[in-house]
Amino acid sequence: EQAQARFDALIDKDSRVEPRDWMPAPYRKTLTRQVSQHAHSEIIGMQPEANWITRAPSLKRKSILMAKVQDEAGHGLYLYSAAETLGTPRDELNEQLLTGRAKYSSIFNYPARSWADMGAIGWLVDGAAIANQVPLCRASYGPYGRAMVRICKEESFHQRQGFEILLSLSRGTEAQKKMAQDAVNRFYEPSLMMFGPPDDQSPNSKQSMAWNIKRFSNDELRQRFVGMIAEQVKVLGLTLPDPELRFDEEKKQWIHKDLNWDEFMAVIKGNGPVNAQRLERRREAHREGAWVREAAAAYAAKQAQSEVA
Amino acid sequence: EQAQARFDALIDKDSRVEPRDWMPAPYRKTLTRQVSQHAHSEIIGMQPEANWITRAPSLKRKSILMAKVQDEAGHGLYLYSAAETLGTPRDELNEQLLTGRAKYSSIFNYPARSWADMGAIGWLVDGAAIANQVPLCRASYGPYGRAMVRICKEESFHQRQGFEILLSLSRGTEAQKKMAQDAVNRFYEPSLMMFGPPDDQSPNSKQSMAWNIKRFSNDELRQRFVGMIAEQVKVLGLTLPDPELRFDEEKKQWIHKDLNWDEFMAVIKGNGPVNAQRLERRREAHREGAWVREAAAAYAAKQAQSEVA
Amino acid sequence: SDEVAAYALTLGDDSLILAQRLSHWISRGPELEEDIALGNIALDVLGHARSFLTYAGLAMGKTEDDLAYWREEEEFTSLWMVEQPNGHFGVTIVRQLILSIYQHLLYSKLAESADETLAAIAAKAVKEVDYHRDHSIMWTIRLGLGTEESAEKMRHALEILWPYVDEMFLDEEIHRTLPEVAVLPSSLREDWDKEISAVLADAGLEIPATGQAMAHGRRGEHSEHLGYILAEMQVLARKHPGATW
Amino acid sequence: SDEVAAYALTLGDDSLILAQRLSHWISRGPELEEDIALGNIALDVLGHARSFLTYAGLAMGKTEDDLAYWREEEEFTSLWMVEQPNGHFGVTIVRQLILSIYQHLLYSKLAESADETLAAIAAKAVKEVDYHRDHSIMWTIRLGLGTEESAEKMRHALEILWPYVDEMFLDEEIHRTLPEVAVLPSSLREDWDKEISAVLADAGLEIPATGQAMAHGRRGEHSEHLGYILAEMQVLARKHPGATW
Repeated sequence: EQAQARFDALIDKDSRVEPRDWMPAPYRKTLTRQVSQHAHSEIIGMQPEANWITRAPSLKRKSILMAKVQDEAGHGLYLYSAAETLGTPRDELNEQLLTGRAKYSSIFNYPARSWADMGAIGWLVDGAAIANQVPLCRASYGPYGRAMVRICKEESFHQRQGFEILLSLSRGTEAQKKMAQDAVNRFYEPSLMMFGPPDDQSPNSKQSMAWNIKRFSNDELRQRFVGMIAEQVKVLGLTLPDPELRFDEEKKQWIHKDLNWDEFMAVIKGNGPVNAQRLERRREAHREGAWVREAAAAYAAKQAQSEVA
Repeated sequence: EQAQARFDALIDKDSRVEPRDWMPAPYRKTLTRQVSQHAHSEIIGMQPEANWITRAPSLKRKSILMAKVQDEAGHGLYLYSAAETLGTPRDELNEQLLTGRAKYSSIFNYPARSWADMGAIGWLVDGAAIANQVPLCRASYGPYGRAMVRICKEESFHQRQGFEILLSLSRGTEAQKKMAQDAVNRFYEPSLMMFGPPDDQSPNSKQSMAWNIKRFSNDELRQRFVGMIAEQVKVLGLTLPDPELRFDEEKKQWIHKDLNWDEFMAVIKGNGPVNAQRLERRREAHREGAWVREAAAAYAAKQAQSEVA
Repeated sequence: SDEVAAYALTLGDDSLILAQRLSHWISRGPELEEDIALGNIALDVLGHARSFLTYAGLAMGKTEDDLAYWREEEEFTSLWMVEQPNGHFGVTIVRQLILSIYQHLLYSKLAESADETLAAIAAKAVKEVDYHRDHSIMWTIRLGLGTEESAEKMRHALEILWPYVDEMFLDEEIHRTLPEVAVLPSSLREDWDKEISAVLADAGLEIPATGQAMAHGRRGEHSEHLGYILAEMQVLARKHPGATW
Repeated sequence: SDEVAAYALTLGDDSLILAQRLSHWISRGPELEEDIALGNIALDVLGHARSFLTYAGLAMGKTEDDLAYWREEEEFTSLWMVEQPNGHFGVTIVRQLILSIYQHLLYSKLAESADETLAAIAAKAVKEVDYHRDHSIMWTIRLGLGTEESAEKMRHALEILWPYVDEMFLDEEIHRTLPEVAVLPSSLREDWDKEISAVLADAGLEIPATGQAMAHGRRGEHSEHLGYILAEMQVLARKHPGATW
């Protein structure tokens, strides 16, 4: 009871909960799920971009792309560490991913079909991620908030790189511009859905906001994001595939087309274009790497033994 | 003694020795080595051409090339069967190949670097093989001779296809013609060496000739081959990389440049450009296929058992 | 007509990409006999591709090679199933089982198409596909019932390939506009389900409980694999535009 | 000078092809930490490639991208060792061990080259390669002494890679014409032998008794792998001649 009161007080004054602090089981569970899903998303999110590293059309772009995918692996690592401070070991989190019990961001279940997707993913997907994540830097759980600070800094760098890729393409040849527009067309709607279902269909959001994990509702975040890209797309000289998009001065909000939530749900359930491929790639890496991990463990054990002896 | 006399008589009247007949151990050993080397050569010889199947520049050529490589696998099968009639099972012959104890034709230890190599291999390598093999159709060991009849028919078809590839290239663009000439340059000398060392350095030839396995000496066969390609290269509109090449009217023989027998010996010893790669590919296929062969054997055993029951 | 050509193209593309995948096995099979068997299947399938592409090209003023080597990824109409990697031998066998049962049903119907050329190509192809089907059924049973390891590998193969099954039976505009000529993919599903279920039952295997990928190869929306396949297949031809081989 | 550019090109090509090979590991490593480590190595090596190619291009009036994307196979000068496939993790580690010990010796000497630019690139690179070397030594020891299986895999890796060792130390015309500038490859052999022998001994492994391939990548005579590597690497750039990215 005292512990619960202390926890409530921390939340009330918008302070940080740290790993040593007592916390209610549902808070721990919610956070573990959210942080590990976020970690899994970083890891699975490496794949669409890794798909273009060997084919990047200039050495500079290849180098930037490699560094970006590296950063994502790094983000995955911080986030797994943050999740571990909540009491679930990384092996177990990984197991949840490989067996399909844990989710990751649905956007990565769409294929990266062209080089322009490296731009669209950077601009739209990382852009939406940032909109989601900036408020998380103030999340009530300390290790998560601190990880987000570091991640957001790198993500905004990635977003700018994505924007630059699209800008180069849209200022390039006809074929390049077409490639860029096609990528934006394919990623626009899925990126808007990255913020989750409309507020009236998002029952868990309220509790997360009460716990100071979430700071803004799904729709609020989506609004910010749409507003941002609606401006930026003009600089790119491209269009968003949404003829209905406009700012409603009366309601003071952006009106966009109806999003295909049926598809969203289908993708979440495992029926997206490349869900199966993404998971199998993870499983394959895990399977093929088993002998390496075993050897490393055996070697470490022998070393420990010989130090004792 | 009686058996030896019967064998000698068969050889004397240039008849065929059949598997049921008694034969001297050295005859059996020599033949087993020769036939299995020949089989191994067919199998390893699939690799340089398989290297271009997925990249063949027209569907017709792709189809012809696939059929050719298939034929080689088929030749390998006949020849292993012929070798098995001499008492060594195929598994054992395969083991000799994989462990590097058995040899195969050295020419396949050169890489197939360009599409034109498909032409040069067909024209020169298959051409030399035919020159070697046509007399083997009359080899004293029945199963070998009969296998050779079938093989030679297909090989001459392959040689014509190789010639046609080169002809198309030499009549094509400058780049194609250059590609063709380059391939001929690389395969000319190794193909001449396919007949083996000069007669005065080929100690085993004499016994093979006495046994009616070999019908012509290495140099005789090489002469025939050089004469043939020296004519054909004119039709191709290409040149042989041998400024010394000419027919000596006095000696009634072709004079060609000195061949690099040091390189030949190095390649035979395992130091050619792709010896290691060729063997490793075979080993890899064998290793990766182990579970399939085991499963097939286990299934066959279960079937046999259920038929008995 | 343009529609018939577009339909022939879909059949040609499936076969072309499948042949390209299968041909990689030549010189890499688990035993010599399989190098020959898979090579023969690849050769047959390439033959079908050439017939369909040649026919499609007639209406378009293009050759089979124009269509194979000079189209971009989004112009290809192949199914995701044919684009899937070879994986281990069991994956190739399961893919071939899925596809040869499918093609056998498809070509059997297509042999009665109102389009005489398509009917003739299909009538010839169906006999060859009959052998491909037998071959993959035989191996499915052997591997399904062989060892623990082989059964496990076959289960895995089914799991990674099954998500691309539904796409094979999607009816597209092109099928609906040619009711007398084209075979409606959805019309094959029932027989296909029956046939493959029977084979899997014989092999001690089950249809896996996987999701279904939103695959739309017919619309030019391909798996991430196709780009790599085409890069390799087209590399030489594209270095020599206009050349004859 | 043209000779210095040609020499820089050989160094750039080795690094470029090696980076291309290594980068394939990103998202496929045996553990997340290795995705990062191999990715960092790939990124460093790509950086070296860019420095050398940019410098080579200066004398030729070409950019790094002209050199990377618009040369044909026979114009590349890479060693066969860098072209070898990744194989399993042990193969990649052994290849990296062989190459990073080599590059460490090479760049240490090159840092004293009479050519200031090459010396500067090498002085920077040597520090990074030092880490690559440590990383591959550590893994060689772990895997050599880890389990029976890992030791066997390392022996296998050594066997399939060793045939390409001699080529690394071949002196070519280009090295001899630049005595003050270029490092004579043969001059590195003794130290390399000592160093790698010590590592292998620590790892319970031996130098395998294989033949040596007649490899002459410096002369544009490449392994059968390079064509595939380039087809993939260059495919996109070549579809858009003259484009900026």
